[in-house]
Amino acid sequence: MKSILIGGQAGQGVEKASEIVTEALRRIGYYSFNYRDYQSLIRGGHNFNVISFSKEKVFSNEWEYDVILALNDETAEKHKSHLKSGGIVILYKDYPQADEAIKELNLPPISKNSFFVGVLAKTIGMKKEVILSVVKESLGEKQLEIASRGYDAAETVFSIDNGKELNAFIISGSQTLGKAAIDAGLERFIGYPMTPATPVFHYIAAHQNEKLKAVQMENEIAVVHGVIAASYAGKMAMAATSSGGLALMGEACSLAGISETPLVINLAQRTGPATGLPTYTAQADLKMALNIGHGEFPRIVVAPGLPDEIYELTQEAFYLAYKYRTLAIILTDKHVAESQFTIEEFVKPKRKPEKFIIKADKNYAHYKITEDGLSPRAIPGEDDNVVVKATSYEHDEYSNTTEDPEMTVKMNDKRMRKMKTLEKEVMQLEPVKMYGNGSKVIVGWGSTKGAILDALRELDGYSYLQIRYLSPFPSKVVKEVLEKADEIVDVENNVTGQLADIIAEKTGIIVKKKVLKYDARPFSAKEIVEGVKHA
Amino acid sequence: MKSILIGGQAGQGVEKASEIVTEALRRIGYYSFNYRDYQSLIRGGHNFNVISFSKEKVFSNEWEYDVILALNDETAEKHKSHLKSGGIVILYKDYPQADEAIKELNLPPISKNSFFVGVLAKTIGMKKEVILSVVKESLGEKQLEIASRGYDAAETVFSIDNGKELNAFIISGSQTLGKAAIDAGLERFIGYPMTPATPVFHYIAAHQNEKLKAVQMENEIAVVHGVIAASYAGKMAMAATSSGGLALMGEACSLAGISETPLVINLAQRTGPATGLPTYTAQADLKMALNIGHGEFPRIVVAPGLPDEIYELTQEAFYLAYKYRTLAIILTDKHVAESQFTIEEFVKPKRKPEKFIIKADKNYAHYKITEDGLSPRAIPGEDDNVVVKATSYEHDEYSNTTEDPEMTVKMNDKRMRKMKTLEKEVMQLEPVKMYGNGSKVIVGWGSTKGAILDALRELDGYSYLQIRYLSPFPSKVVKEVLEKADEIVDVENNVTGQLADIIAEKTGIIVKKKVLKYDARPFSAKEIVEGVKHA
Amino acid sequence: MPELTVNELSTKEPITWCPGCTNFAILTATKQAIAELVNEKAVERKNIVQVTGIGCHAKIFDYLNINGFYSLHGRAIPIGVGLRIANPKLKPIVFAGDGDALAEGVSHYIYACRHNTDMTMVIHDNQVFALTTGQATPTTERGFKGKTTPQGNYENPINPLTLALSSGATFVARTYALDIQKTKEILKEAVKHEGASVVEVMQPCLTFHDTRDFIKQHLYWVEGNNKQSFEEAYKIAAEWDYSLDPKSKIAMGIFYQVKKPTFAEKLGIK
Amino acid sequence: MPELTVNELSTKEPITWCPGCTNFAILTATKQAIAELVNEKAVERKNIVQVTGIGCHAKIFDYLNINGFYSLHGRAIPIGVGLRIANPKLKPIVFAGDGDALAEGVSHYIYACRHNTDMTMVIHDNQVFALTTGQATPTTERGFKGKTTPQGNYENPINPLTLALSSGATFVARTYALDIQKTKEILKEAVKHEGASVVEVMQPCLTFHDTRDFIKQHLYWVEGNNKQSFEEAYKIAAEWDYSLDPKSKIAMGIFYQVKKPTFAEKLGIK
Ligand SMILES: Cc1ncc(C[n+]2csc(CCOP(=O)(O)OP(=O)(O)O)c2C)c(N)n1
Ligand SMILES: Cc1ncc(C[n+]2csc(CCOP(=O)(O)OP(=O)(O)O)c2C)c(N)n1
Ligand code: SF4
Ligand code: SF4
Ligand SMILES: [Mg+2]
Ligand SMILES: [Mg+2]
Repeated sequence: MKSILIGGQAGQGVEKASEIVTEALRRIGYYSFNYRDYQSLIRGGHNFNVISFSKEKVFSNEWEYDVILALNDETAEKHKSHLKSGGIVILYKDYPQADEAIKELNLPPISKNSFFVGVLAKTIGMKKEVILSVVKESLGEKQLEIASRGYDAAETVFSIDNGKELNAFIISGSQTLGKAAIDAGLERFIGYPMTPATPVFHYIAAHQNEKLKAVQMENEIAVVHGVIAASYAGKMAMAATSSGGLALMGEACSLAGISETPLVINLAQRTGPATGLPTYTAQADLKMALNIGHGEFPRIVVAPGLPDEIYELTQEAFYLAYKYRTLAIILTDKHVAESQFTIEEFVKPKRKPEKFIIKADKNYAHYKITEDGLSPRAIPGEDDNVVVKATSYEHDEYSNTTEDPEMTVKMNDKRMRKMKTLEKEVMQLEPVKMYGNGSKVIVGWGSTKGAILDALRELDGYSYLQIRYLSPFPSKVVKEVLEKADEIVDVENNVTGQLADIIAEKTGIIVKKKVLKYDARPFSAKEIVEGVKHA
Repeated sequence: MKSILIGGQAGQGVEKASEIVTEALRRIGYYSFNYRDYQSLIRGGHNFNVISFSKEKVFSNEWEYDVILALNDETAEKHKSHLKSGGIVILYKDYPQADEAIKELNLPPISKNSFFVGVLAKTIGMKKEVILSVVKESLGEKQLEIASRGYDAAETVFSIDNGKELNAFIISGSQTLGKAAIDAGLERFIGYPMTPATPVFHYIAAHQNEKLKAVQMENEIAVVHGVIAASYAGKMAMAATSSGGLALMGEACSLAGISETPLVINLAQRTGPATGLPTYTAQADLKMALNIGHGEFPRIVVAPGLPDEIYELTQEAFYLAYKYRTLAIILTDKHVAESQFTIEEFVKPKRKPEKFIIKADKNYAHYKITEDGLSPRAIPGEDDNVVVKATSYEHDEYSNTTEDPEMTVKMNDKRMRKMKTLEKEVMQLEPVKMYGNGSKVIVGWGSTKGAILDALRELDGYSYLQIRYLSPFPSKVVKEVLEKADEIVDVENNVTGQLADIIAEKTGIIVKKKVLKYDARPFSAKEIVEGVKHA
Repeated sequence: MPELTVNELSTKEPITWCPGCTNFAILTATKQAIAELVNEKAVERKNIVQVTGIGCHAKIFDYLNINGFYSLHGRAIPIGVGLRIANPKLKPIVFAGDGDALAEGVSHYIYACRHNTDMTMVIHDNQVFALTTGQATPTTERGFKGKTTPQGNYENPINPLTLALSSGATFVARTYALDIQKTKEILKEAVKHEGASVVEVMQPCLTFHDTRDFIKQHLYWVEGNNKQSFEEAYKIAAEWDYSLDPKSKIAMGIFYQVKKPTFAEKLGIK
Repeated sequence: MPELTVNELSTKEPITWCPGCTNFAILTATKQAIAELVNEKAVERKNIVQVTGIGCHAKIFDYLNINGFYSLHGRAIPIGVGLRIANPKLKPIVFAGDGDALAEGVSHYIYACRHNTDMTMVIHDNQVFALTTGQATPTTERGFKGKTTPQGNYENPINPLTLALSSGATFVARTYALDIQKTKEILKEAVKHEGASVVEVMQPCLTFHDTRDFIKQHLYWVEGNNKQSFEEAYKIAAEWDYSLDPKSKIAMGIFYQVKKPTFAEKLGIK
């Protein structure tokens, strides 16, 4: 695996440059992982991307680099101590030709980017036509000449293999989530901008059509009630928000629970508490997601670790939310949402989403008490003889308000039976995944998956248990696996080890070894390897 | 123990009647517990109170009655099957004299109440002058005659002992909480009405003076930020809300966490989810309280079980919130908040609340990194040379925004050290209480205490472990007690057994026997005795 | 199709308003309005969705036999907005309290008006938080002694109708609950109106804020007003300051009605 | 006491606004205003508390060496209100964005005005959510192509100043960020005003909504207006509809200023 860091100020096009390079790498047979590190500012400051690439799949980034492309001094200053031996720094200052070319070709300053993309390609030994074709496609004809000059100005240091194009594509977690929702049949996205959830909103807004609409509301509370209403009215709907945004939606989550209205929310975690580090990553809202909203009601919480799983689990979340008429949270974080991955193919969901709407008659009971706890759902606007009433109060089968103790018990029992049914169904999906077959077990959830998979190659004797469904929690299988383990190490991107707490709660197994990272940055594989060895 | 049920429509003065009776009972040497059952409506419907009284202390109510005072037919219908053998129903219809008296004396219809209070007193064998003196004090001279007529119209069925006045007073949980906050030095209460937290607001509003102000805001989000601001500005402040209200305050709780601003909230739980049964009780928000707000930060959660503890733990919560500059939640519920108790004396808090404000100088660092994690706190408005900055972003010691990974780790570590220090201090308070010395252990939290204590008398071989601090959680002592137990039974007023989950999380001990009640009503001692025996 | 009767719009649920509560009158007017609208084919029954907040007003949910969403306190309006985003055939009738719409949920009130969301917002204005036993709301007059303001409410009322107008509502009216006939007529017009319609119903609370006499004495029905004129509407709406001043003149009627693109139209939702 | 200098009001924190951002001008004007106010003994430095929301505007927190609370998005205003409830000696200066004050936090905006809370609300109106990279806010003109409205913003802007007036603000002004002198003067008046003062600063965002030329061309400074007249103020405030219509006239200056009891006075807090 090789690693390239591209850094500069916000507004210098660092992100774009990294995208061009990863696409060019794909065309010569390399998988890449593209990590994006940016600050909460629009111009200036210090942003960078780290591209790790290899002929094998790569899911995470290193913090050590073969090449540092420094579009400003700060980048070189900050990162040069992380150069691998034999690595090199491409410093903007060493190429006065860039500015000359801009002047000569009468291009905007941001075109410096194209020049250095050329320099970089030559440095790593990529063929000129490959990089130029990507530059052309993504920046246009006008940037060809300057990229070409950059290429010519540089010397080749590494000689990567210019092999066969991969039959794959490059995509971020957020784009995948947007795509998954659309493929699930999404009809209404309702949102309010919040990093790092906004890219999902942007993606869906860009894909609107007759059937799919994206609407911005005045705040998160309006958003979540809009989604609940749209869903009650028969549309497939969702919201995407970040940590603080979900914290505002608690009361409405509870409303979805008792009114038995499907509610799908993507929670893209970021570093808290409160505003925290708004453009950085963390896995610190697991327990919030599991406990948001007052009172007790069934909920689905899935935590995909990589884009292929985002595709799969997002669709399963829609399926389950609509079938079980309750809250489903798709837990992602800045890391998996904003990183880009080379993907060959998406994993098909184990259930095809569906709205589960029935044609009802006059005797329709919105909260029919059934053995499995599921009440078939009709929607308003279909039939003059059918009345569809949803309610935030405790109620009888026909949605009438009740304060009766027996009815209260019955409805609670019904909702809890629903949770049991849901649990059974989830156990038939793939609530956990196992990788490797070492007798020592690394346990984790969500976006740490990439670095753990990459680390696993170097961790003899370890296997990896990934928990994909946090609710309903696959207690039985987790317990089985962990009870047999010679050692258990919990890996999380947070301060307190929230998954370890949940495991203890659900299985009684206290995981003592924890590798926790909470500097607002994701793990590298190396950090995991070392963490696990010294845990 | 004897039990009296007084029932009628909302607006008939049932609650008032019950208060007069309990006060009269106190005057002749009886402790009482007065349970209030009311619906979410203002007039009509069916409200009732249950008074359980005894020469020994009594902390809960039965669901079986010696006397039913039925001010309407529904009361008799609904409850007469719960009459104890030898019990009697006083039915309004059997006393046409009541209406006659009202006409004759030219009194408002609600005065019927006074008549039947007289009837009731006579029926149970209370001396006339006792009941009349209380009627006079609480309803005024005008009601004396009609109460007297009621007394004379009835026959004595029970002969209670007209003994010596108890040196005690009658108070509800809400009143106690308001009083405790004021005794703690409360200066600003900020609120928005929500059952069952509103009585605390009403109590404090009625006790305003130069230094203590109660202010109503436009919604709960404004409320909680108002409290945070007032506290930052140096005042001792609080909010009181109910389940759904707290669910709206999550983001702000997280703000208190990172900005290290004291924030005291009384969460008076009610039956959810969502609107649920708004005037009924539940213990279903424990996990919400423990996990509210995004990100990870220290928090205090206390759960008093009876008014004496409300007095004690409310003050400790203020002390700890202000000392540790973080969120403190005082968990009560409709049951303990709205029931009335005969109390002899309040338990003094183990710490006297204090604001922990320092005089700072020019070099003041609002987030000073210290060994114990506590940063001394100055307030704005004291000194032209001192700048006091609080922030929702991650920050350095001087409140400047940071995105630096090392500073992020330092600040997280500091906050977690603060949690450890807090934990040590809490362990020196009384985070748990043990009652009885049976080798089998009933474990519980909050308002179930009353019924459990009453049940304990009949549960040979059982002791009761009450967990009063849910955060920081007294893991060590809980583990010690439970590991030694021959049997563990978890008693909770909720559907899922939330405390059992927390115990598993913190100790690894899976409590399998649970006695759960979720019909929106509190436990009686008898239900606990039976539940525990059959668990 | 047979005529829809008021009876079919009723339910068997016991009504838990205080005896004589003015909400009974609103219930009656609403049932009549819906029956007539359906029978006149102005709207299909299946498309009407009542949405309620939490409070005394909201209990209407149990008494009206039509589709509905019993939402949270303050959140009736955003549910109504969501319904229109989902399916513009639906005709939400939102029943909200003064506390509901103007305190907890005021942001939604403003934005529903701004977007000209095609729905009817019926504000049961009893100038009090009734179901929580009598605290001051944004429309309560200064001096009112509620349990949270024992020394008297210190604030002047806000005017829900000028707020609606400023925010962009295209139909603004006020009526008196106890005038069932007029209330019914106004509700019908409001539902027929395509756009955000606000109907403030003065709805004295017998228990905590009984202004029946005051309102009856001071109300008058606006006639011949130019409903297209924002200025005129604003002036009429602003005439009464929600105080109990004996000189008050309380205008009732439809103050404003103009046609503008609705939210769904602007969003291109069909 | 020695004079307070602008320098002492500065911090050493690196400024992370885009080069040339109009927020720099607001920062300068604010420092000057504060220094002068303190030196003129109109206010004590220790009593000034800046409160900020979240957004580009809010970064001013790190650059101003005075007391402050860096609050949440939308929650600068309720923190300001809380400060006044706590201690009426404190003089909150709230820096809020258009998204901040008018979308997420609009309920607080309205109620801070209604209560006539004695504090200054500076609205950095760049007509865009800037820090989240360019989505439409309530004041964005129709047709604006942001990433959440790729087909163009479908909504007409709301007017923050008429909203403030209708809600009860007693000091209402608009200024242009790049006129530092005028902005400073207006800020000083606003801070000296006892009651809820709203100062809308037109603050073009160079990156996502660069209306510098437009605003410069269309602004004019109101003079000789009757600041006691609500109607006149309303009219002046309403003149511009926040569109980019070439016929726009953008009034700047103090539109309204009257003395009424403040929130703390009404609450009896001293
Ligand atoms: C989030 C939240 N806050 C507070 C409440 C408590 N609450 C229930 S009804 C009500 C008052 C309703 O007043 P209004 O909307 O005027 O209705 P009314 O009872 O007067 O008809 C309040 C504050 C609640 N249910 N939810
Ligand atoms: C509850 C919440 N929702 C959303 C966000 C994301 N957010 C941060 S800044 C911002 C936009 C700010 O816009 P504005 O207030 O106009 O400030 P500007 O950046 O334009 O100065 C948003 C939506 C947030 N931080 N918190
Ligand atoms: S409290 Fe008032 S509004 Fe509520 S039902 Fe009674 S009279 Fe009607
Ligand atoms: S994005 Fe706009 S408002 Fe933000 S710093 Fe840049 S120019 Fe200023
Ligand atoms: Mg009301
Ligand atoms: Mg803005």
